[in-house]
Amino acid sequence: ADFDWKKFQGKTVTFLANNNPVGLALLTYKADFEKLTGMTLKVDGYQEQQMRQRLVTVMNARSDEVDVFMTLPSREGEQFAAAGWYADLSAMSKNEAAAEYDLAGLSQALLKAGTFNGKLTSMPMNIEGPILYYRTDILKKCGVEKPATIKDLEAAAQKIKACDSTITPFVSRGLKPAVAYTFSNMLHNIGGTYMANGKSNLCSPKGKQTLDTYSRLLREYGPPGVVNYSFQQISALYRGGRAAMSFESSNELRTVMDGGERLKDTGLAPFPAGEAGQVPTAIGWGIAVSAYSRQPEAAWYFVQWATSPEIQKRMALQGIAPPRPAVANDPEYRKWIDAEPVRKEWQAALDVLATKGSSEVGYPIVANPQSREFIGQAVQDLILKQKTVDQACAEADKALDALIAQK
Amino acid sequence: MASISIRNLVKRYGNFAVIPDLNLEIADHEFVVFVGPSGCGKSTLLRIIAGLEPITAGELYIGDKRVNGIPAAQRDIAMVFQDYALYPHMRVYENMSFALELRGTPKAEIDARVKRAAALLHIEPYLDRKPKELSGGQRQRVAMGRAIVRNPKAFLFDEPLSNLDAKLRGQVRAEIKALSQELKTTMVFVTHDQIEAMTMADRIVVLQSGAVQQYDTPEAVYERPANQFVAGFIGSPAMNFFPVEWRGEAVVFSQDGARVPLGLESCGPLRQAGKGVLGIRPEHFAVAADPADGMAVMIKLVEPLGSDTLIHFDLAGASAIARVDPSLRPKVGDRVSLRPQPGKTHLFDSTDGRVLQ
Amino acid sequence: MASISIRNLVKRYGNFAVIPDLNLEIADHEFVVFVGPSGCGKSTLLRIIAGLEPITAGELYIGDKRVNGIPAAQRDIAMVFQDYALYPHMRVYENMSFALELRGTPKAEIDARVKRAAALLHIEPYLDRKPKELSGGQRQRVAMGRAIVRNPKAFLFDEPLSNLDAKLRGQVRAEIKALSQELKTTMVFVTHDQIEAMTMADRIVVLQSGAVQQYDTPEAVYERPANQFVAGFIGSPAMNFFPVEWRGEAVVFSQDGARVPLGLESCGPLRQAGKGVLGIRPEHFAVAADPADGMAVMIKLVEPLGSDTLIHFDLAGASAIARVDPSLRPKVGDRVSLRPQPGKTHLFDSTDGRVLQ
Amino acid sequence: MTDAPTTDRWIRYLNLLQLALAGIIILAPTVWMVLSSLKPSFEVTAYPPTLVFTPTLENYVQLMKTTPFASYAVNSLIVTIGSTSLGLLFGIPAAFAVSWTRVSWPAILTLAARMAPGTLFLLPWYVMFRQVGMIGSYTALILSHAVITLPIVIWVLLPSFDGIPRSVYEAAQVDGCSVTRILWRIALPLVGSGIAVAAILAFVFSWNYFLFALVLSNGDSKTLIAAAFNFIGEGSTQWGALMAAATLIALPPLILAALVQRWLVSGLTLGAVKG
Amino acid sequence: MSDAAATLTQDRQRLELSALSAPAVIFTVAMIAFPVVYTIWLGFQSFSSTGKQSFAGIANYSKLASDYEFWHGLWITIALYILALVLQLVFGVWLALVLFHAKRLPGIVRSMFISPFMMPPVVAGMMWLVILDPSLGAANYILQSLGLPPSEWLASPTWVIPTVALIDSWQWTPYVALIVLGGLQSLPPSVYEAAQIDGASPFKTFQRITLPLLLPTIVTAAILRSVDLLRFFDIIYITTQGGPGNASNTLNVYGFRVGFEFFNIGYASALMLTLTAIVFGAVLAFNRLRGAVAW
Ligand SMILES: Nc1ncnc2c1ncn2[C@@H]1O[C@H](COP(=O)(O)OP(=O)(O)OP(=O)(O)O)[C@@H](O)[C@H]1O
Ligand SMILES: Nc1ncnc2c1ncn2[C@@H]1O[C@H](COP(=O)(O)OP(=O)(O)OP(=O)(O)O)[C@@H](O)[C@H]1O
Ligand SMILES: [Mg+2]
Ligand SMILES: [Mg+2]
Repeated sequence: ADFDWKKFQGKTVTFLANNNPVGLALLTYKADFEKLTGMTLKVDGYQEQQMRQRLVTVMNARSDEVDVFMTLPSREGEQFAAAGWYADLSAMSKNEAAAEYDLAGLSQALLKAGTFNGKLTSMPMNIEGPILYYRTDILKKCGVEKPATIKDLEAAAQKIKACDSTITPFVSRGLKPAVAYTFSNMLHNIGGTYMANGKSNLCSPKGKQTLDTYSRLLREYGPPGVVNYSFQQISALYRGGRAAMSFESSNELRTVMDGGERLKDTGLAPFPAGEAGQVPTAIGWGIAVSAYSRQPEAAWYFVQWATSPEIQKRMALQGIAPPRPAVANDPEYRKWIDAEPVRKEWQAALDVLATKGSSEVGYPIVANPQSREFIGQAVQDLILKQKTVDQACAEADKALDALIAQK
Repeated sequence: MASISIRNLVKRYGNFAVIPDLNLEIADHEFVVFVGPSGCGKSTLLRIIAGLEPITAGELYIGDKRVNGIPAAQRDIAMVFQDYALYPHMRVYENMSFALELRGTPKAEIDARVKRAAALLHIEPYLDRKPKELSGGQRQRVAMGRAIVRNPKAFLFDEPLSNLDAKLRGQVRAEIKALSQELKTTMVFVTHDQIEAMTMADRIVVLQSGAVQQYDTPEAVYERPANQFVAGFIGSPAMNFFPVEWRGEAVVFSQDGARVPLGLESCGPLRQAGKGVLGIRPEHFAVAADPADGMAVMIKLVEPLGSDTLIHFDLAGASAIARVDPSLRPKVGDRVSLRPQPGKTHLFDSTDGRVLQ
Repeated sequence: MASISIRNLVKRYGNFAVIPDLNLEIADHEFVVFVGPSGCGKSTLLRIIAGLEPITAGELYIGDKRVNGIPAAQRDIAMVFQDYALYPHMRVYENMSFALELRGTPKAEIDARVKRAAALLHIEPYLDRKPKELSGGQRQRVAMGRAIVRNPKAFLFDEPLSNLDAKLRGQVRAEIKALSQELKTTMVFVTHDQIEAMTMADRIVVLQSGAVQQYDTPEAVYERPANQFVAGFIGSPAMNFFPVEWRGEAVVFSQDGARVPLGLESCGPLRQAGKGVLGIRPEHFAVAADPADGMAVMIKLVEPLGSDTLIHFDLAGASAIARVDPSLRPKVGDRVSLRPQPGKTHLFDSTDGRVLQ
Repeated sequence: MTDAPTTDRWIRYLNLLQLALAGIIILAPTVWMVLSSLKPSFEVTAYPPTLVFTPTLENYVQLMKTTPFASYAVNSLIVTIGSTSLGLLFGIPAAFAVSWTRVSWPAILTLAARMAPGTLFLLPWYVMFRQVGMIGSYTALILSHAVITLPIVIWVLLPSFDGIPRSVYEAAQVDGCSVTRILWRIALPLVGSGIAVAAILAFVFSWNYFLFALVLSNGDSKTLIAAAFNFIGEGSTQWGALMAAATLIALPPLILAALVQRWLVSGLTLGAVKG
Repeated sequence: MSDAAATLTQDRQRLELSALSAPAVIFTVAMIAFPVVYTIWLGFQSFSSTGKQSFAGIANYSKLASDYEFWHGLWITIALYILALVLQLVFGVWLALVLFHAKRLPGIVRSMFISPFMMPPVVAGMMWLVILDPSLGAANYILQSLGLPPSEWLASPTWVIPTVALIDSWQWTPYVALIVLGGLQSLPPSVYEAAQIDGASPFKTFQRITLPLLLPTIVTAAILRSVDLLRFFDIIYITTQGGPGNASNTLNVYGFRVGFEFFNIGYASALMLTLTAIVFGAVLAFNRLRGAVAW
């Protein structure tokens, strides 16, 4: 009622942005924000690793230079929260929100993923997760159905390999720190968990099964050098028409469709089910207020503007999957989706992510980023056949247990 | 062990022709000394023979072989550079042994030769030093040593002794001469030292502005200079010159008409030419016992050299020098009566300096 | 315009004492020449005076000022380096004008001085060249020019004329002498040329192994050498030495006991010492008209120098040289009878070389 | 006109051959980079690699449109020229003094800053410059980059100064030059090629260094190279734009190298000294 | 004796010389004193996962000793260092000679020859990543069209270090060449004439004259490259991030990740300081060598 967008007129908010599509899409509306609030938005945009470097520096120096920053709660949330770098948004999101903000309309799973120790630390900006990109034409040519289970996937890969030796049947992430993103999806589908009883659980049967399957798929059906593959190589390979199936982030859609060659022969789906069905990985970028900001309220104004339904709808039209189910039903957005068949499949997959998704990527511990290393290490060791599954998981478990014990 | 033959050689730097057109034949085993004023092209000529400087035009033969296109490394020539050009990173020993090593000479022989050269040049104590730790003369001797350890087709020496004291220079000079006779190697030697030129050369090449003025034995060059330039250049102190004329059946100084006390036997050419330039070396003045017999001059300056004494005086409007016996004990202001020694005078054309005879 | 005073100077390189302990007083306006064998420390001494080389121990005064700690730039001294040390990137003109420019001399005056020096050294045509485009002698003259354009407290010249031909050297030598008299500047000059040393010096310093052997006027050094080293070093060809003894009221060669035809007046010291070394300069042999009057020798080698002729022969087991008149026309194998000119012989202690008198 | 020695000719051919070989190895990737910048983005990673394609300036256009490329370039120029100049200003005298005295600790000290991983400086410098309110200023960037350029200048110049014959310095001393004067009037002109090399290297290092700009600059003073990272990122590696940016970024150092190349070929012109 | 010499040397001149190096020294000290002290202090801190900071004594350093990744990283670092350094010095000298003799090469072309290191390292890394991609890259395409077997390049644990060394050498050989070229320019020309006269073949001239005279310059280049190579980072970070496995996890990459990806600033500081000490050691050793090869 008494909410006033111009309350902090004249103030300057500094935003440490990630120059990824999410951040870039948001910033196209920078002028609107300034007009709306009368504030100045100072944007400092960097590529992900650099942004993190700057953030770590600024935060370690307890500097008030950054008011708002983008963050990936699934990765660094625990750690930043523990370090006290996030301001608590719980109160402000309730009391200082515009009427149209619709806090409840945001994906509850993502909100939960951004909540640590009862504190809401960031507001979700998008939703994303790894999905399966596959070539309808090749599948057809080789007489393969769209795989419904992980077993199907492997069988399909085998058939494709036999039917067309020039094509890479399946590709996904093999680069050590990147593996966890796709690996987690498979683990959850198979029904495994990272931890059980406070211990690392990779050597559980399901854990081993996942390690084995994931690495075997890449080793047998993946491209040479897959251990260095991350999104760049995967997308390039697939876009170039050299891969039949690619398990990559939903965000890569635009890259993959670049040039238009894949527009007509690509199908999209969540990763095939395992014993536990489909538990896709669904994460999102969040936008947080720095604990050291001297003007958290003004910062919050920007945060709420950035995650408001209006802005998220507009961003959605740029291909940023909205973390608000409501937006997904917006007519304008639907029109955009309907313009291309792949977009429909894409949205359908994202819908699955939004409803069934888990935001667990790597271990749910403070040292999550480091835990991803050990997962990646185990997978790589197996791809390169340097260890047996038992050895690899045991080693990873040992290291991870030590990491878990670090409190 | 090779003759050197230079035919119609031209060398230009930009527009400046250092050597306009030069022909020279140096016989096998010959010891030839180049002399000439500073900047006349001696080093350039040596460097051309060595193959370090490209030729603008002309031909160069070493032995029977035309070497125009052959790089220095393949001409098998040893050279002492005017600026030494020692290898700064090598010790003296290595500086000297390098060329032999390159030729695969056995270690023992290298050692023997280096030691011998070092002894000859008195640089044994410095064999372990780097060039920058040597005095100027020591460096020059190393440069010399570097050449003489070798046994090349020809040696080229560019003022190799200029920084040595007289005694050492005398010794080394004698050694080089001995070496040339022992090895029977063609030698080309540049020097500014008259004594070196006179004592070492089989033949002397007198150069001026890149042109050969005279190419003859030391005696001939001294006693029968081909022109006024050579006459003035060879001999120290230099020959005195006086413009003279043939007037009334006698030789007189053009300047003041005074008679020159000359035996008529040496006046033939002048009689024909009418006038010319008379050259008398300082050592060819005799002090006339009878004052009437000579030309009376007043001593302007006395330079005692120990073995001789130089007296400076004015004669016929020109400044002149005579070398006299120190026992004369001449003093500035003294008057003496001088006369040219008979048969020791020279006559040159007054326009082109050619010798008149 | 300053005296130079060196007291108990020591200079070592590592363990090697180039100058063990040296004292030297050079008076204001004096022209002093350093001579000595190659490597005896002449350049080092000059560099120490200039302030380029640190002193190991001792004191150095220029004028009344102790300059031990003063850098070269503030000593106001001009120096010609043995290795020229021209500024490679500057033209000849700039090389010469640089020091004046640093002192803020007006442009017009700089120009005048440079032009004058260039004329004097015959390098006007090269003023626009870079050093690498010059011949050795030309470079040396530029180095010389760089010093003489200045008007410093003292000039230091390190063999500045070694690469010039005799004629040019004679001219430049005279000019330097004139300059020193005109500017009344203290001059220290290193040379290997006897004539330069004799003609230019007020006093000569004879150095050996960093120690002063004699410090006196040229005549004194030539006529009354302080020891055998000086006697052998000064004079060219060098003095001949023969070990002699006083035996039976006569001087005889130690080697063969033959009598030396010497006037007894010069034998006093020998009588006391019993034996010694007899020194006779080549120019102090006279050809005896009466063979019985002299020592008969056989000519081994003849070196005609033009003005004189050198004859080499063996005497009392030693190789010796005499300078004779060319008119004698000696030939190898000829026998001549020689005798020392009376009063021109020297006697030295046979152990330490000190002169005996 | 002159007969070139025959073996010389062979050596020349051999040299030419080596030159061509080196050229291909060195330049191929660079050429590839430039070509890539002219390809449509997706074609960069096409397989097999395309050699024939219709060149497009689209990447450059996009670059200019999406980033304030020109103002980043100006930032970079200011920082680079500033730090290179500072490096030369401090480095030349220091290198000269070290070469003269043969006391090398100052040279090693300046290198100390290069021995530590750059990341080690991020936090402390951030704290330090924040204390004096210089975050985001050109000064902070220039100073931090000078820490990189300074040792390069010093170390590259050391051998050049060492190559000058001592006696030339001595002649200058006798002529009345103070040490400083000798540096400017004698030594400096003689190490022209060394200075050219040092300047190029310092420029390139400063130009391409992004780490310090990361924390010491802000949005307004960000350098070109830091901005270039923006084309790499999950979901959006814009190859074409990246290559276009890279091509443009490599241009100023290249231009500089071309400008000073005259000094690159002319070394010490000795012939002043014997021995 | 030598102290006597020292006291008697020209004091004024010494002062002036000190004044010449003073700006560089003061500037450097001002810039690095605080960071060094601060980092040393950080190295003694422990950052618990909860972000609380406490004094840890030498815990971070004792952890180093038992940290397999550290020792492995050290080994990788040194292996890569030696391999790359040798490659770059050898080819750098070669390239410098080729360029030196190509006197008539137009300036622009000459500048192009030294262009690789002008390319931002990150871009170079990205570029090589694409070129060397085992299935997409031009490198294998060319190999295969020449009938040669393809390679896994950066994806092979055995080949990743040589490949990274190659990439780095591609980029930095011209840099070494440039430095060496500077050195070549300042060699006394007369020495070459003497060598010709002595009959040295071009090869011998190189071996016995050029190389020894260039050694001080080469050592300088080695010093400059050492400080970069021992801190090897950019290319690995762009291409393999330390992988495959930890086959290319150099100390600097490891330290960086500990600090900025795993956010353990204390341990990262200890790692970085250790690395700094190693670099310092290498520089000191080379500096000794520089003194030994001076002529
Ligand atoms: N840096 C050095 N290290 C060791 N010894 C040296 C060094 N410099 C010179 N010397 C030695 O010091 C002695 C004196 O050298 P100096 O240059 O003064 O001789 P010099 O009398 O000028 O000789 P020259 O007439 O040959 O030029 C020489 O024996 C030389 O070898
Ligand atoms: N690179 C060059 N460019 C132009 N002129 C040159 C060059 N090198 C030498 N000269 C000139 O060529 C002439 C001959 O030089 P050269 O060195 O042969 O003389 P020189 O007879 O050896 O003299 P010196 O007795 O002084 O050593 C000199 O006048 C010199 O100035
Ligand atoms: Mg010459
Ligand atoms: Mg000397």
